[in-house]
Amino acid sequence: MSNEIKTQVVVLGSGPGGYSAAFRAADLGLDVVLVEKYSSLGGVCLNVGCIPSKALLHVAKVIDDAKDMAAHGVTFGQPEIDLEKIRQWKDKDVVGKLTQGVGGMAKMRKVKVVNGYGKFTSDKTIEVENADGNTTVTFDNAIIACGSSVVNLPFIPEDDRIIDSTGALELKDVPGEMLVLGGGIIGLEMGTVYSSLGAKVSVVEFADQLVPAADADVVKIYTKYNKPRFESIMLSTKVVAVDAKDDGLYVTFEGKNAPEGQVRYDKILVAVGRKPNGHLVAADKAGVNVDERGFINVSKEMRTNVPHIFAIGDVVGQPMLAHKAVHEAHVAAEVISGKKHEFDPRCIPSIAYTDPEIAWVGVTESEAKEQGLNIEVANFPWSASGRAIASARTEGKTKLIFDKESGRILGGAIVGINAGEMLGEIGLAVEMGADGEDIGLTIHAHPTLNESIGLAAEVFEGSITDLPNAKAVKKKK
Amino acid sequence: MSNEIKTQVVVLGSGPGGYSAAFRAADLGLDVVLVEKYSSLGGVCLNVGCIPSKALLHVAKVIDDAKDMAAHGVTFGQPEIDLEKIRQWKDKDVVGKLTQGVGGMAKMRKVKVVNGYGKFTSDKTIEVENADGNTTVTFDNAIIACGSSVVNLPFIPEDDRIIDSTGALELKDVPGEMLVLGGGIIGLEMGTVYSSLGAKVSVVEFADQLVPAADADVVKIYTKYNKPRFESIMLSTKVVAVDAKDDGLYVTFEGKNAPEGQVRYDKILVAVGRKPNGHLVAADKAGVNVDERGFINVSKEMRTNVPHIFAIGDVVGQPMLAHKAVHEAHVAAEVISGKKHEFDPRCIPSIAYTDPEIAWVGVTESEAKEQGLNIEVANFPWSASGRAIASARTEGKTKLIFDKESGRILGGAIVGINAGEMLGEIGLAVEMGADGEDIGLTIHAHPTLNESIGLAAEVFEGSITDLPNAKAVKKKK
Amino acid sequence: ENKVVAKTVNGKVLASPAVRRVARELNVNIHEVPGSGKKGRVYKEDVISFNNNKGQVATSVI
Ligand SMILES: Cc1cc2nc3c(=O)[nH]c(=O)nc-3n(C[C@H](O)[C@H](O)[C@H](O)COP(=O)(O)OP(=O)(O)OC[C@H]3O[C@@H](n4cnc5c(N)ncnc54)[C@H](O)[C@@H]3O)c2cc1C
Ligand SMILES: Cc1cc2nc3c(=O)[nH]c(=O)nc-3n(C[C@H](O)[C@H](O)[C@H](O)COP(=O)(O)OP(=O)(O)OC[C@H]3O[C@@H](n4cnc5c(N)ncnc54)[C@H](O)[C@@H]3O)c2cc1C
Repeated sequence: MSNEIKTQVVVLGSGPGGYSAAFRAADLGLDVVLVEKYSSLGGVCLNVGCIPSKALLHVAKVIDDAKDMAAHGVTFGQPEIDLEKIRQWKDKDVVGKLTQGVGGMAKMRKVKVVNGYGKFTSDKTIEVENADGNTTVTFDNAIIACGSSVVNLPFIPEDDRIIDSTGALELKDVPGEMLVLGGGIIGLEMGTVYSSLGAKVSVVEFADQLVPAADADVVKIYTKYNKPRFESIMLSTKVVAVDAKDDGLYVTFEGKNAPEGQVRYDKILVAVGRKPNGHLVAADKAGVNVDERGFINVSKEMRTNVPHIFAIGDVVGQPMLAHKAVHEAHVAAEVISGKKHEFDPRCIPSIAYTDPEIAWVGVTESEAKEQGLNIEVANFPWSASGRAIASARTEGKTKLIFDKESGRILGGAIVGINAGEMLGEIGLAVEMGADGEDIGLTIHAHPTLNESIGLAAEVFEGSITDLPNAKAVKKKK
Repeated sequence: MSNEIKTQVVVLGSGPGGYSAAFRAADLGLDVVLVEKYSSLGGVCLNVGCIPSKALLHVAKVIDDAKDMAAHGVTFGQPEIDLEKIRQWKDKDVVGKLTQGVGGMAKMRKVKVVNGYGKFTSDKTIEVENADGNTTVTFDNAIIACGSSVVNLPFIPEDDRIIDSTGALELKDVPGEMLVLGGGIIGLEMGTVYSSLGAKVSVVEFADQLVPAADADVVKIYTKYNKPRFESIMLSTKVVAVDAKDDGLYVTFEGKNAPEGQVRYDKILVAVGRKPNGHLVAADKAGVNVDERGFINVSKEMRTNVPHIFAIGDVVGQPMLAHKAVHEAHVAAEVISGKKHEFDPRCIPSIAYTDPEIAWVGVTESEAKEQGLNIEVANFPWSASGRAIASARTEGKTKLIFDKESGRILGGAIVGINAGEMLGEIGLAVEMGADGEDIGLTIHAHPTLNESIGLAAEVFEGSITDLPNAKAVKKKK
Repeated sequence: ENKVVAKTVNGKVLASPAVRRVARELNVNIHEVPGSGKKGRVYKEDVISFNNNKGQVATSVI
């Protein structure tokens, strides 16, 4: 059987980029077809990314908080962990609820979902392959939102015990000894989940710090706090061989902190990055350029080199984050509908939902140095935060980065519990071009963790009273 | 023994208002004396207010979260609760740490602390009474920061089992049946603590909703979620008599939801408000006007009717909140030092640190109606928030209030876990005069709770794709 | 990502996202708009009045 559909807009891929573009276009009055190879909408983020990882991290957090409370007078016994029940909750109540929600909203908006694998056959047509037959979609405009896939390392054998993030999220079991290969956000998030559930987790990272994109001073606080969590954190080290034997995975390391000989693990999580799917949609048939790595280059309007074909999300470049995809999606849909719009944010936030969280937005200190910016950094250590003290979590800090001359905020980073929830204010401040004084004079509620943003601004302004004030007037006498 | 001190600035009271004023004045180069009747600095907030209450609420939260987790696959046994250990943590590690920090910073800044009860003897002198002898402080400028005290109800007998917030924070025991008299922030916070620790708590409130200052729709979500927490919530009801018998406190109610006859409780927490301490410092000797209720009226520069005498904090008016006191404190100190400054915020945030939290800042919907403002309300229900779903806490919502004509944000309210941490962004938005579009185009990290602020702004703008969009273009065909 | 960062730092224009968007909609180069706010902050009204006067000042933008 073969179907033919004509539409104003076809969207290839139903991740956060794809469904947001489809919905926005539909809401702007356009006819929209959404092509997705999986029956469940929502892409990586909803099915095997952002959402299930946060559900498991929530479980981990409650286990850790309960354990910590013993020091302050409330002692819980060892919890009984029912993996099957956790999985069901994650799959049905969390992921299922959200993907069904997206499906329901597609119907409501009369977005036609075509299931199957889509490939361009010309600059006006996409062929969608499906077991039940193919569908040819003829379009006026297309939005490519095909996302990204896990990077595999060639020298690592295929083995059930070697998993990627998707495998880790399946939570088949809690291994005894586990190696996380890659100390970026995804590796650390999954390492957190498995260690809280009882696995002995080691992390190996090629760079000389975890979460290399974040500032060293911020990450250092995370790393120090998490010494007890991990069996070992091997920085400046890489895995060079994995020998899969019956009794375990034998790993050979190389580098600064490489252990001697082979080390045995029960499970290995490979979390070394993601690669764009640009090469997998036959973009050449439509004349759309895809670079070597698989990225599709776009303008600020999200147009590819073919003006009526747009691309958004992970496939157009870093940072590969859901919220970037959504905002790009809105731009693409609005431009197609005839609105003037551009993707032109001053900043895009990043969060590692670890414990403590590491969160940053705007310029980092190391980026500022690379770019030769004249900045001033203001820190508020959470050891002086009433709320952090009352939560027995004083390891955190709030760091703001200001343009020295204008006093304008350029970025900020927070490490600490709930850090990610506080980025909204810093992001808004950067977008609005707020001064240190604008932030410092905004009354923040006491006692909160977010007041540390106001207090860091006061450190910059020299009006801080909750810390010694380095900018105090020197008294004469 | 009698001492004499001359100083440029004397500050009466060492609460958040007092110590912040003293430190700011010192940092601006002034000689400062800080008078405090207790040996521990920090006032109500650090010793018997904001801080110890949040420590106990942290304990409550961990207990509740652990219990909730059973539904998702992690079952903890009944926790062992060691009240003595909780108290020690709260008193030493939390309150002690902070008050010592304030004491240390006073030394560092060469602020002279005089312990004892201070009263004006003229508009140039304060007499401080102390067991070791009196001190006369002669000042150029004074800042009155004498705070507020608990309101007692005349018809309630004196009895060990009838406590105020200070008594509740002492956590002497966990009663069987407890009545919280007053469903405002403090009553509900303490009610949360005691119910999580195992007491059967009932709440009686004279108004027709809990937390009367917040919008009804927001509070309703809290009240509904907390039905199982409380034995009963009696709104539009008041206590008219308490009969203290050997076997319990017998309470008579009157009003819409009053139970028949007397009801027996083991403990009663009276949390019906606070009154300013303006009448307790002999302000008349300095010529400073104090109103009937005990408030001292001040200008935007925080000056009383006597130009070189300032007042700040709870004693100058509502809202009686620590962060208001601190910002007023900075203004008073800066004005004394010769800077032009005024206390002129567009908004002051309020938070009930309950579970879920109730948080609001700027104009509420009911205030807007009273003032006849032309507003539009945009809600983002957390049932559509990925992070809320992944935390199994979807009861919340984020509500933003915009000026309909200009699109400018006037205020917002959030009910939900961590709500208080998100007010910073809304407060900054109000202060910066941000539009809905400014907030909606600011990229918020996914999946966070705070992205609900961006999403609510998109609801207002009509660009939302994570919910059905009421402002979508109606299709023709 | 670098493009975004460079914009933050080099862009001398102090304008919020909504103002930047209005400028785009009106085909106004926001770098040419004099800001009436503190430190030269550009408000929506600045962009709109610049646009209204544009007919006389410049004929083609972009
Ligand atoms: C474990 C993990 C955790 C993460 N956590 C976060 C986080 O907390 N926050 C965050 O912002 N980001 C997170 N990410 C990244 C986030 O998932 C991505 O940035 C986001 O999903 C990108 O959205 P997208 O729309 O570009 O593409 P994707 O979500 O990758 O969706 C692409 C969709 O297109 C479909 N598709 C592709 N090609 C075709 C085709 N030819 N025909 C039909 N269908 C096709 C795919 O099946 C898929 O459904 C995480 C990723 C992982 C792996
Ligand atoms: C249980 C509880 C919880 C609270 N939670 C919060 C919260 O979460 N967030 C928030 O913002 N607010 C909270 N508050 C309110 C907050 O504590 C007050 O708003 C704040 O403490 C006011 O600060 P202040 O400096 O005006 O005075 P106070 O903190 O009341 O301090 C006044 C100080 O002056 C001293 N003093 C008074 N008169 C004299 C005198 N004549 N001589 C010498 N010393 C004198 C007193 O001993 C006291 O130390 C809470 C209050 C309570 C009771």
